Amino acid sequence: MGLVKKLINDASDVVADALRGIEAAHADRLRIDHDHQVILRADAPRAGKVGIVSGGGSGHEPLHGGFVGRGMLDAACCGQVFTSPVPDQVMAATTAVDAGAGVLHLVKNYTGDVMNFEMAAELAAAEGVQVEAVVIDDDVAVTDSLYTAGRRGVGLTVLMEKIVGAAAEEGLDLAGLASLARRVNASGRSMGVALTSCTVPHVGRPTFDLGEDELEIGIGIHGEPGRERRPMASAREVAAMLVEPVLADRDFTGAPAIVMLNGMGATPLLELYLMYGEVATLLREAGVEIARNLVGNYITSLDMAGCSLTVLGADDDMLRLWDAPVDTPALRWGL
Amino acid sequence: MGLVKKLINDASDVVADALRGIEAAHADRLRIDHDHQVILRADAPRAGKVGIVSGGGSGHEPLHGGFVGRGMLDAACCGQVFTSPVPDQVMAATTAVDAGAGVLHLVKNYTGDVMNFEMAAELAAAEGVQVEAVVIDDDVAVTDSLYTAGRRGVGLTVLMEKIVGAAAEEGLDLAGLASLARRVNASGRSMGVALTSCTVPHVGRPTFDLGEDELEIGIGIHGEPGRERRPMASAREVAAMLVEPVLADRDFTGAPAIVMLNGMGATPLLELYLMYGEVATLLREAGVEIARNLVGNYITSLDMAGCSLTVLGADDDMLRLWDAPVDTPALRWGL
Amino acid sequence: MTTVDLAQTQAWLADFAAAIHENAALLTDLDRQIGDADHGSNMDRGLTAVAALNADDFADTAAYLKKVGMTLVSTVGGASGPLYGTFFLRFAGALPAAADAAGLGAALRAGVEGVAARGRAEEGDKTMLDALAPALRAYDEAVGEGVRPALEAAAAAAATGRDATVPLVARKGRASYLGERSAGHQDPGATSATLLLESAARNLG
Amino acid sequence: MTTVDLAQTQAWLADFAAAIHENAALLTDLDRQIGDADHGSNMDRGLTAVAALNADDFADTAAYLKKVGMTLVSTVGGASGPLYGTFFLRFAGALPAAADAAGLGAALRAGVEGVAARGRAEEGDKTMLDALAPALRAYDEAVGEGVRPALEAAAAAAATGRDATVPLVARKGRASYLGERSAGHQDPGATSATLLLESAARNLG
Ligand SMILES: Nc1ncnc2c1ncn2[C@@H]1O[C@H](COP(=O)(O)OP(=O)(O)O)[C@@H](O)[C@H]1O
Ligand SMILES: Nc1ncnc2c1ncn2[C@@H]1O[C@H](COP(=O)(O)OP(=O)(O)O)[C@@H](O)[C@H]1O
Ligand SMILES: [Mg+2]
Ligand SMILES: [Mg+2]
Ligand SMILES: [Mg+2]
Ligand SMILES: [Mg+2]
Repeated sequence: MGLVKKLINDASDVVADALRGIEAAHADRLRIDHDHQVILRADAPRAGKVGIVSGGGSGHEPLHGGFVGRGMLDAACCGQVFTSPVPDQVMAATTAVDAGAGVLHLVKNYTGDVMNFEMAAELAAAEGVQVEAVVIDDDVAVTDSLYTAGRRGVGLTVLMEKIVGAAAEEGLDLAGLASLARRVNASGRSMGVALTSCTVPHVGRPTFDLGEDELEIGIGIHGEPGRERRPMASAREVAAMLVEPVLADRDFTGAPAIVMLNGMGATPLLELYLMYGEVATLLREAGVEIARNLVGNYITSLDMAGCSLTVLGADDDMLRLWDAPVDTPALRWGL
Repeated sequence: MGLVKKLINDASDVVADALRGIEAAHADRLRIDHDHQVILRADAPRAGKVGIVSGGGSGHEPLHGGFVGRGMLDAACCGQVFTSPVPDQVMAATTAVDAGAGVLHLVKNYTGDVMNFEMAAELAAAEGVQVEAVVIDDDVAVTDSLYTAGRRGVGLTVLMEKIVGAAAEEGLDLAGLASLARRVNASGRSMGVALTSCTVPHVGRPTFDLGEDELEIGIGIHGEPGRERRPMASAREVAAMLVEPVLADRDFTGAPAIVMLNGMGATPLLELYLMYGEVATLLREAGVEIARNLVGNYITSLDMAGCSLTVLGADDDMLRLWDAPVDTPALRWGL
Repeated sequence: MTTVDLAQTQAWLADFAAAIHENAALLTDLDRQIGDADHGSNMDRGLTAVAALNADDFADTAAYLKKVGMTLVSTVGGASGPLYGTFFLRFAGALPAAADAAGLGAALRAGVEGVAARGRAEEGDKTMLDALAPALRAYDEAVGEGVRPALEAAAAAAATGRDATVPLVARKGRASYLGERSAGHQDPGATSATLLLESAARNLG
Repeated sequence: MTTVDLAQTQAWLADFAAAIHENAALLTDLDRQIGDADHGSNMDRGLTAVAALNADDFADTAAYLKKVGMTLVSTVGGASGPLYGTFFLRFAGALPAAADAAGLGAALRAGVEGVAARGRAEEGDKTMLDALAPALRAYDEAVGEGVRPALEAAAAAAATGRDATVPLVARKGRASYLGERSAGHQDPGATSATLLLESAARNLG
């Protein structure tokens, strides 16, 4: 195999090299633990504040590293591309941000992520750090059951990190944050669609092949095939494929909603806004009141073309926390 | 031809449909003139303030519409995909934002853009609106000469809109803004590289074909072929292909620089940060002091994979204006 | 003596619109090779709008052609919008009432000079001027033979000029960014300009 | 009576590391079909780190294997890191000094049960357990014949279990997201687990 067609050096060094770039770009606000591949708020740990730690495989940028900063995460653990971080990384992040008030782990529901975070939490507890973990599983494409790995954690992670991060910044304690996070998880749902797969640097070819006239419905964020293949359709039809299963899974009428239309990495913003227009129309027709929205690339799958929809039924508390100041590389407002 | 593999409805409606999405997403801050396909600050015109208008073909999002807002543009004219807006659009934008203090047109140097803005300026002048135009031509990939169309306007446009927009917000007058814009243009240079071309919705196939082991060096932002085709190379080598021609064209030592590493649309942020790390190292080695930076998709070429480097030799005034508050969909800080 | 009337003029534009629509994919493909792949869709959008104009709404040929020019300016965009728009605006401005071959020649000259002035291009720059300028010279040489023969000569010269753009290195327009790599490709604007003159030769006089 | 010593154990891991490296592309390709295309690179990264351990640095086989487990936990990541890590940590914890076939069997049981506990999976879920669980049963049946024959039986059972994952619909791990579409593909983890037992059968006893 020749050089894979990516702006990288060696496929094994992608994460290490990117962390050097992130450091060069954001030295004013972030600190990088290169040994453990952890991105930290430059001012962590913050006295009295619960530390919010997330992380997962790399390749979903700006998630999670782009959300480290005031009002959101204290640290992000960067696994190899699409590979959960190891417990050492999570442990390093956890001890680095603990100021005595404990640490909340926000974990996307993947077997690997859950196990690695669990092992780290055991290690941290052994060192006297109070740790709580909340698992995010918002993907309605996956049938949930007692006998399976359950639903994936996808787009809701972004909204979760914003809302819980704001509450931590306000001084909420560990138990309160964990219960807020569980409420957010219970109130959010997502659904994604791909026009292409993505190419993992180590592999050098797309994870799955899709015909010129095919869509992959119900994809996650790791380039894995989705639940179903359908013929290519118009934006309006694709919007319905996203909106319907989300609304079928939970009633979003009667409370204001926070809606994210997220790009998977290679979809032009022009198309994302166009899709948002279609999705917003369908949601409104179904009686959903969109109180806030976010359109752009927030949780990606390398160079996958496609998008995902996340809807969160928000209470006043969540809306207020959503609007609260945030100052990170990828999300910034209300300062 | 079947459905082109994009999240769109009809290829002819892409811009109109996307504008509806932009309106749905940003009704709190933007106003859309759908007849003329113009994106306006909701609070335009602002008494006493010079109006800053830019625009061009669509397909470069977030440029220009994503930069409309406080501290940046008052209006953006959205042409069809990769097609300069027509004079009627520019005229509508110009009259809508004029509050008596005049209007500055920021025009990327493309024959079509220059002619259409010129015609609009003539029309506006005939209606008593004072208009100045500054043409941006920062692309070092193109040999400049008296006998050619000259250099393209590319990445510097983003920096220009930020800096000039901040000065307009501060109350600088039309002549002062035009002279500031010309200083910025004289001090900035860009260079781009593509790993793939892009697919125009109407066309349904990539504008150019590139082998799996080839790079296109010196590309613009319209999917057009570049100056040269080279074998695929590592990020480190590609960084040198961008940095060297920029530094060969202008001396950037001795003054602080604002550096943008921009994604062309389909390049993962992970790779952009990795490239920024390489570029920053080379610039520092060459004696360039990077005072500010911007890494991300700011001026794109639909779904092209690749990136561009822009370096602006900044004076204190430009740095201060760079840091000034900006509140737009795509750029937000210092509020 | 044949003169150019409003009905003929509208037929010319209708024929040109049809020719552009038929050749839109070709024009875009030529533009894809050395430009940004939109010349066909740009022109097609503009000429569709022009074809929708009703000649009965206009007092005379010049008024109609002026509206054609304004319509192109307002709908085509890109480089070709102002250039074709200017062509028709200047053409209309110079067209005498009941124009004979000489009158039509004066209008054609004004149109072509308008394109050159607006685009600041010269022959040999690999633009639509490489079809328009030789067409104007051929027209002038044949003007004594009447409108139709002169236009036929002009169309033939335009086609020759269009073909001659292939080896040229572009100095104006988007293709100029390619430098030497622009050689070996036919200019899209010279191609559409040839269609314009061919339609004229089929409908005027 | 054959017992398992430190040198043999290190040879086992070295052989496993080599087998993983050779099969990394295959493992990743299996994972590409029903997962996220990283099982080969994950395991290869981890076993490369394991192969770099020096057995001389350890007091006994159990200490060495504990370090192997910790190394895998710290370098592999994903689902397979904690699972393989747990396998070796539990295996090491249950391994008697100078283990004979029965002692090795006890260690193997502890390892396999550790994987099941950590992953909360059962046989038939289309995971590495579908190779490990039948291997353990086969080992126990053949344990009277000594280490080498018991491991050979275990490796053969693992291979059969691995092959039997093909028609299964996954209920655990990343492949479970595919639902019915996961059927028809061989599980990557069952494939690497079979390599583990084949290496054991080549080196222990
Ligand atoms: N300066 C110029 N003078 C004359 N014709 C020009 C000039 N620049 C471009 N053209 C013509 O315009 C054509 C391209 O038109 P089009 O593709 O519609 O616009 P754009 O280049 O803005 O995408 C070129 O093929 C060329 O013939
Ligand atoms: N809950 C589980 N129990 C046992 N084995 C599992 C479980 N989940 C996944 N596996 C195994 O892990 C393998 C995938 O490993 P790997 O690709 O390295 O991790 P990831 O799935 O996190 O990308 C699967 O093929 C399966 O055999
Ligand atoms: Mg993985
Ligand atoms: Mg164009
Ligand atoms: Mg063009
Ligand atoms: Mg995997």
